[in-house]
Amino acid sequence: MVEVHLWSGLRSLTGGQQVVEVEAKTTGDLLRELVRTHPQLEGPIEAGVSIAIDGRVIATGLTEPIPEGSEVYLMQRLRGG
Amino acid sequence: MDYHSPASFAEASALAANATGVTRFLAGGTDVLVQLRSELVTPDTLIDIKKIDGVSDITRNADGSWTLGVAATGAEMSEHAELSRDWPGVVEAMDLIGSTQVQGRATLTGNLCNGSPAADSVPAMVAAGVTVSVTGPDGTREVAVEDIPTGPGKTSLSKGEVISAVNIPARGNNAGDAYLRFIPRTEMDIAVVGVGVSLRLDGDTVTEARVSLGAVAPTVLLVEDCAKAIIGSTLDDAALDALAAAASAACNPIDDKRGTIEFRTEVAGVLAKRAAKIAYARAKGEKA
Amino acid sequence: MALDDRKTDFTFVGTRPNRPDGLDKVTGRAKFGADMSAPGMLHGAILRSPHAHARIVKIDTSKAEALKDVKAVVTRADFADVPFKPGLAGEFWNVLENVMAGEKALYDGHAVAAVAATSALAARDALKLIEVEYEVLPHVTDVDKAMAPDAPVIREGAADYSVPEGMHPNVVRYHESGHGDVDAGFAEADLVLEDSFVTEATHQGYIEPHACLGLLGNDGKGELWCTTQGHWIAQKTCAALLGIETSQLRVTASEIGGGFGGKTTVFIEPVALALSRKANRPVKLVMTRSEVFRATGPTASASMDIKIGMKKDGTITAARGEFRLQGGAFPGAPGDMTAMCAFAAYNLTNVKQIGYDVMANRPKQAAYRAPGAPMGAFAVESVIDEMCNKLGLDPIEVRLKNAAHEGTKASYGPRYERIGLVETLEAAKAHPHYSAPLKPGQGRGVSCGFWFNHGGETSVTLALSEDGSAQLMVGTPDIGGSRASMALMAAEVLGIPYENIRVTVADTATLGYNDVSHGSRVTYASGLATIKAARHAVEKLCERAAAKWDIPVEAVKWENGCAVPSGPNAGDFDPMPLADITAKMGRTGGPISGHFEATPEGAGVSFGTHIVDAEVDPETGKTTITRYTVIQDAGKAIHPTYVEGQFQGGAAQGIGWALNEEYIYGEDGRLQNSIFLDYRIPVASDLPMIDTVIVEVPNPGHPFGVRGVGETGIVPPLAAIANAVSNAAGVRMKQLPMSPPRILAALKDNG
Amino acid sequence: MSKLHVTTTVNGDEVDFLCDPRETLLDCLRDKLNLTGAKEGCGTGDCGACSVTVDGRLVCSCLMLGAEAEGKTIETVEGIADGDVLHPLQQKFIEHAALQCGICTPGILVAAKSLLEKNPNPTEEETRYWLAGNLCRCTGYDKIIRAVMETAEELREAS
Repeated sequence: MVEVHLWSGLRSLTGGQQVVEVEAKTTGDLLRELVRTHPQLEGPIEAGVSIAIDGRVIATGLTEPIPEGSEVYLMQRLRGG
Repeated sequence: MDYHSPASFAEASALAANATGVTRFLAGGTDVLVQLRSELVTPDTLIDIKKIDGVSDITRNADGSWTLGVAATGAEMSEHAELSRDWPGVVEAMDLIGSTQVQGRATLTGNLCNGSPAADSVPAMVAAGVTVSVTGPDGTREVAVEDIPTGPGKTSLSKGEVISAVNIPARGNNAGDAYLRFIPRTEMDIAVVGVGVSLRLDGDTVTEARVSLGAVAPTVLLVEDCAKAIIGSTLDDAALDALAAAASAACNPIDDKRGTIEFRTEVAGVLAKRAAKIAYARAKGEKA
Repeated sequence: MALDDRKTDFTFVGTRPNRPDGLDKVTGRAKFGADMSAPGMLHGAILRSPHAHARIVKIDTSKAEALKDVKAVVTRADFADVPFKPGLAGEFWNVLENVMAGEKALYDGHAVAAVAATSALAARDALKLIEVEYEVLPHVTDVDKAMAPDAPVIREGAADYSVPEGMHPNVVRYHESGHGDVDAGFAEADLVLEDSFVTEATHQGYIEPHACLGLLGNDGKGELWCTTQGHWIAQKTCAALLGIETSQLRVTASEIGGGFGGKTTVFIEPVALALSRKANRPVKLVMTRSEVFRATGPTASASMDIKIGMKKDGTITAARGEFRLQGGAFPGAPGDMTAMCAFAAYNLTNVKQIGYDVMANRPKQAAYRAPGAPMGAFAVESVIDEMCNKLGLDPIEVRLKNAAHEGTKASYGPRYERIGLVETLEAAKAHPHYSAPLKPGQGRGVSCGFWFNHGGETSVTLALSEDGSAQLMVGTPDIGGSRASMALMAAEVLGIPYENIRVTVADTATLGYNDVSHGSRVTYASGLATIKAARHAVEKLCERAAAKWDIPVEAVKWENGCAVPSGPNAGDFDPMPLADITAKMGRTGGPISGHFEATPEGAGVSFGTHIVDAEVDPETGKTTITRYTVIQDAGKAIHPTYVEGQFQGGAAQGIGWALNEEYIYGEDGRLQNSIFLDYRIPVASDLPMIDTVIVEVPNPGHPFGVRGVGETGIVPPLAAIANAVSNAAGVRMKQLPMSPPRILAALKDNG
Repeated sequence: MSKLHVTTTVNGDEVDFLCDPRETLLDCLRDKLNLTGAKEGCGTGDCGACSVTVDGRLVCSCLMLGAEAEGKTIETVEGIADGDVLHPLQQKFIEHAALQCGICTPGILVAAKSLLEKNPNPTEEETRYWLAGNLCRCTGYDKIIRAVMETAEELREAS
């Protein structure tokens, strides 16, 4: 299981939870499982999110592995100028 | 748009008198082309006066006065050492307009006829007592610079009239002029406030003075109260404060993208003091 | 990436050779957006709304169409006629709506119709004959007013899932994040300071207006030449808006005359293509400067509330920020980015940040260098500076005390990898600038700044020639010398001279998808792909050598441009230079190329610290920047001169934003200052030399350690200058720009 | 609307073109003579990207009509190099990375050349004010100013 830390603005979509647990080996798994277990997260995930794994920000990739025990944060999709 | 390049002012005047629609004279073109390009003013008739003989000449007359051709550019004025020595304020005011590139084209006459209350050279010319020769269907008359603009974008010139020369008086002794403007950057801006000062001394005492303000009213102002505030003084602090107060009191500015009423009113006083000090130092032959 | 894969000793990287396109750029022969023409070409022009908000009742183009010089007129109807791919929605829909107004004109300058004619003058003249009937609607341009209950609604239903109930429909996105308990943190503080800040919208101000040349036939095949930061996004967007297949539109990026984020989307390109399709001739469209200001992306304006608690020793106990960003008549203002970046420089136990994306009757905001971050840094770093003043603490010491470092839980959530903030602060403290005496009337300010940086889709091909030279094709337009950086990295891997590498920005038909030149990603991502493409070519070179020597490829390694046996056991062969291998490559297996494509994830965040001295004229409120020093972590500077250039450029834009640049709207909602004369960007005489210090804390996510440098440099200046000005003037400046009237008014209010 | 026939000298070549009276010299250089080195950044004389010299005088070609070019001698960025030998300013701009995007570069080179012809020994302040009408948004001007001043120094040493 991966503990996923959400940004606090998402708590209203997860019944107040800011940390949710899902089964995932990759970033793609993680997003799919998040939507499956918390359907209301589909909105923000569709709008675009990035995932930080042990501090490394994965901007868009769905195939990045998530090592056992890593610290995982969901973040708003990053943009640049 | 029809483009003409007449060979004389009489011809230019006749072209303008007989033209229909919007007529513009083209000297340096640094305002006319901007207006044309942005479609603010698309003249039906454009009369280029630069092919007229002598329009670029800068001439010192026997009595010490100066006659400038209407197409003499800011760059040519700045490069003229004698003119710069006589009338540093007028030359510097002209030099403040736009970039080096604009200086290569812009003229005193164009700056005046554009009718902007923020035109840099105009307060300096008004302070200096400059007049212009106006050629029209009925011949040529001489008009004080302060009588040319009548409001933003408007002049007292009537149909068929064209400015044919700029006349700067003889500088005389113990006299100096200066022009300062406020802009937020160091270059390339339109004046938020402009102040021209010309004065003459007897010893340390100011005996003659003309002070004019730009960008604080619909037209450039010649402010008598400012002159009174320093005439008879040695430009001591009390006189300077009185000058600043008179300058601020004369302001009737607007709030716009370039500055607020409060700012313009306040800074008019500040610049009046600073410009007066420079003119005073110049009159005493000090470097300023 | 494994550390042993990382390179630390370099031959080419870190040197400062002449850029490959230098000659083109100094002789006037480089072709920018407006420099291209085509046989039979028409010139386009666009009619724009004079109203901030108006319903378009009717457009009559018949008089314009009747002119013999006019070959096509288009309005939104010409786009809607197109059988769109199903589901033109989301950002594509927003872009279409921005490119050509639909039912309503949403801002002053919004395009409503366009003409193609035989000359530019004829096109402009024809616009005057198009009659548009408007029903003028109430408008709003200020962010706080746009959120007020009585504000006119820009568009119903634009808000997404994130907006809490009860907010005005103009609030379209909401972000909240942080950790800890801020109230508890404030209770622990010796000093709690709360204040509000405002910044105006500014424009990227690139000197080259948008320009393009489009050709589209009714067979759905087209060509587009345009000035853009990303021609694949232009391709994808134009194809969607015109209802053609993406691959049928070939887009070539011209040389680009500045972008800074503003050329990451399309404005005139779909219009040129629509006109071309209708006229069946190539159409060139070039914006005027006024169009650029009125209708292309400025950055967002912002209104912000900050509260920070601090102990007497400078320890920050809690921080809270609320950031309201106005991004024009469409969703997109980066309130979330502002919030996430605002406190990112600090190691905070208790932090909370809220960001709003608010619509108003202004042009659609576009990215501008670290979009969203500078405003937040202005507010936060101003409060920290004020607290340092109140507590008598040194501003760099306080920042060092609270600085984020490797392992710190970032204000936006995760823990940092190796970062270089502390190194920039230490370098600032040690810099002679920081201890130089100030003259009366001068003040000094410092600020930190943070930006995420970006990777993005990247595809690079490197092909070797028989003579041993290399051609490198990248897909990221070169805005500031990136060809030089790419050639240096390729030279480093191949071991051939820098001059032997020709770098080309490939068109969309010759390379796979590449994300835009944005997010400080070019040297990072295209650089990473260049290194890997070169390594790919090296593998093949080693294979050819192995075959020739008849030893296993594992027994061959690449050194100084030659294949060599990997060790004494591999055999005794003379080094085989690259050119010897490529000379025979046609007969030893065929041409040799290297290729790499990926979406690299590991851009590495970046920090900078700026020091600035300012002098304020107390009688006029005019500010002069007397000294400026930029210190920033570049990870690894590939071409240090161009890294310095990025630092200096960011600082200069920041100086403009801080002091004089702003969008000024009249009561009528029209932009008042749409020319350079009145939109006052810094001129040469406004600025001092800008000193730079390149800190190098390698990014673990790049083979050579590169972190992007393009954006972070604009984050600290607003606050650093505000702090310098406030310290010089003796009054805290809370609104940007700090124009002379504002400073003078503040001085008066302060007595 | 009748067109005007204009004969002029550009970079030493006698050329002629037909133009609408409303067309600027910049329009004519770019669209009639295919000299696209001068750029239109603003059309109002505020950015200097269109800088050329006319009879030796530095001007914005967007602030001059094509019709006014009759009989004049015009120099543009395309005429700065001497054959295949770059002008020292051009060389120095490349060496100093005094350009990033390069859109302002042609105008700045024309303006800087004009400065050094008039004043071979400019101070930093003089250089900055002379170039104040040439906007650059990329560099912060630092490397541009250094390149101009170093070129001036080298030219002085060489003469």
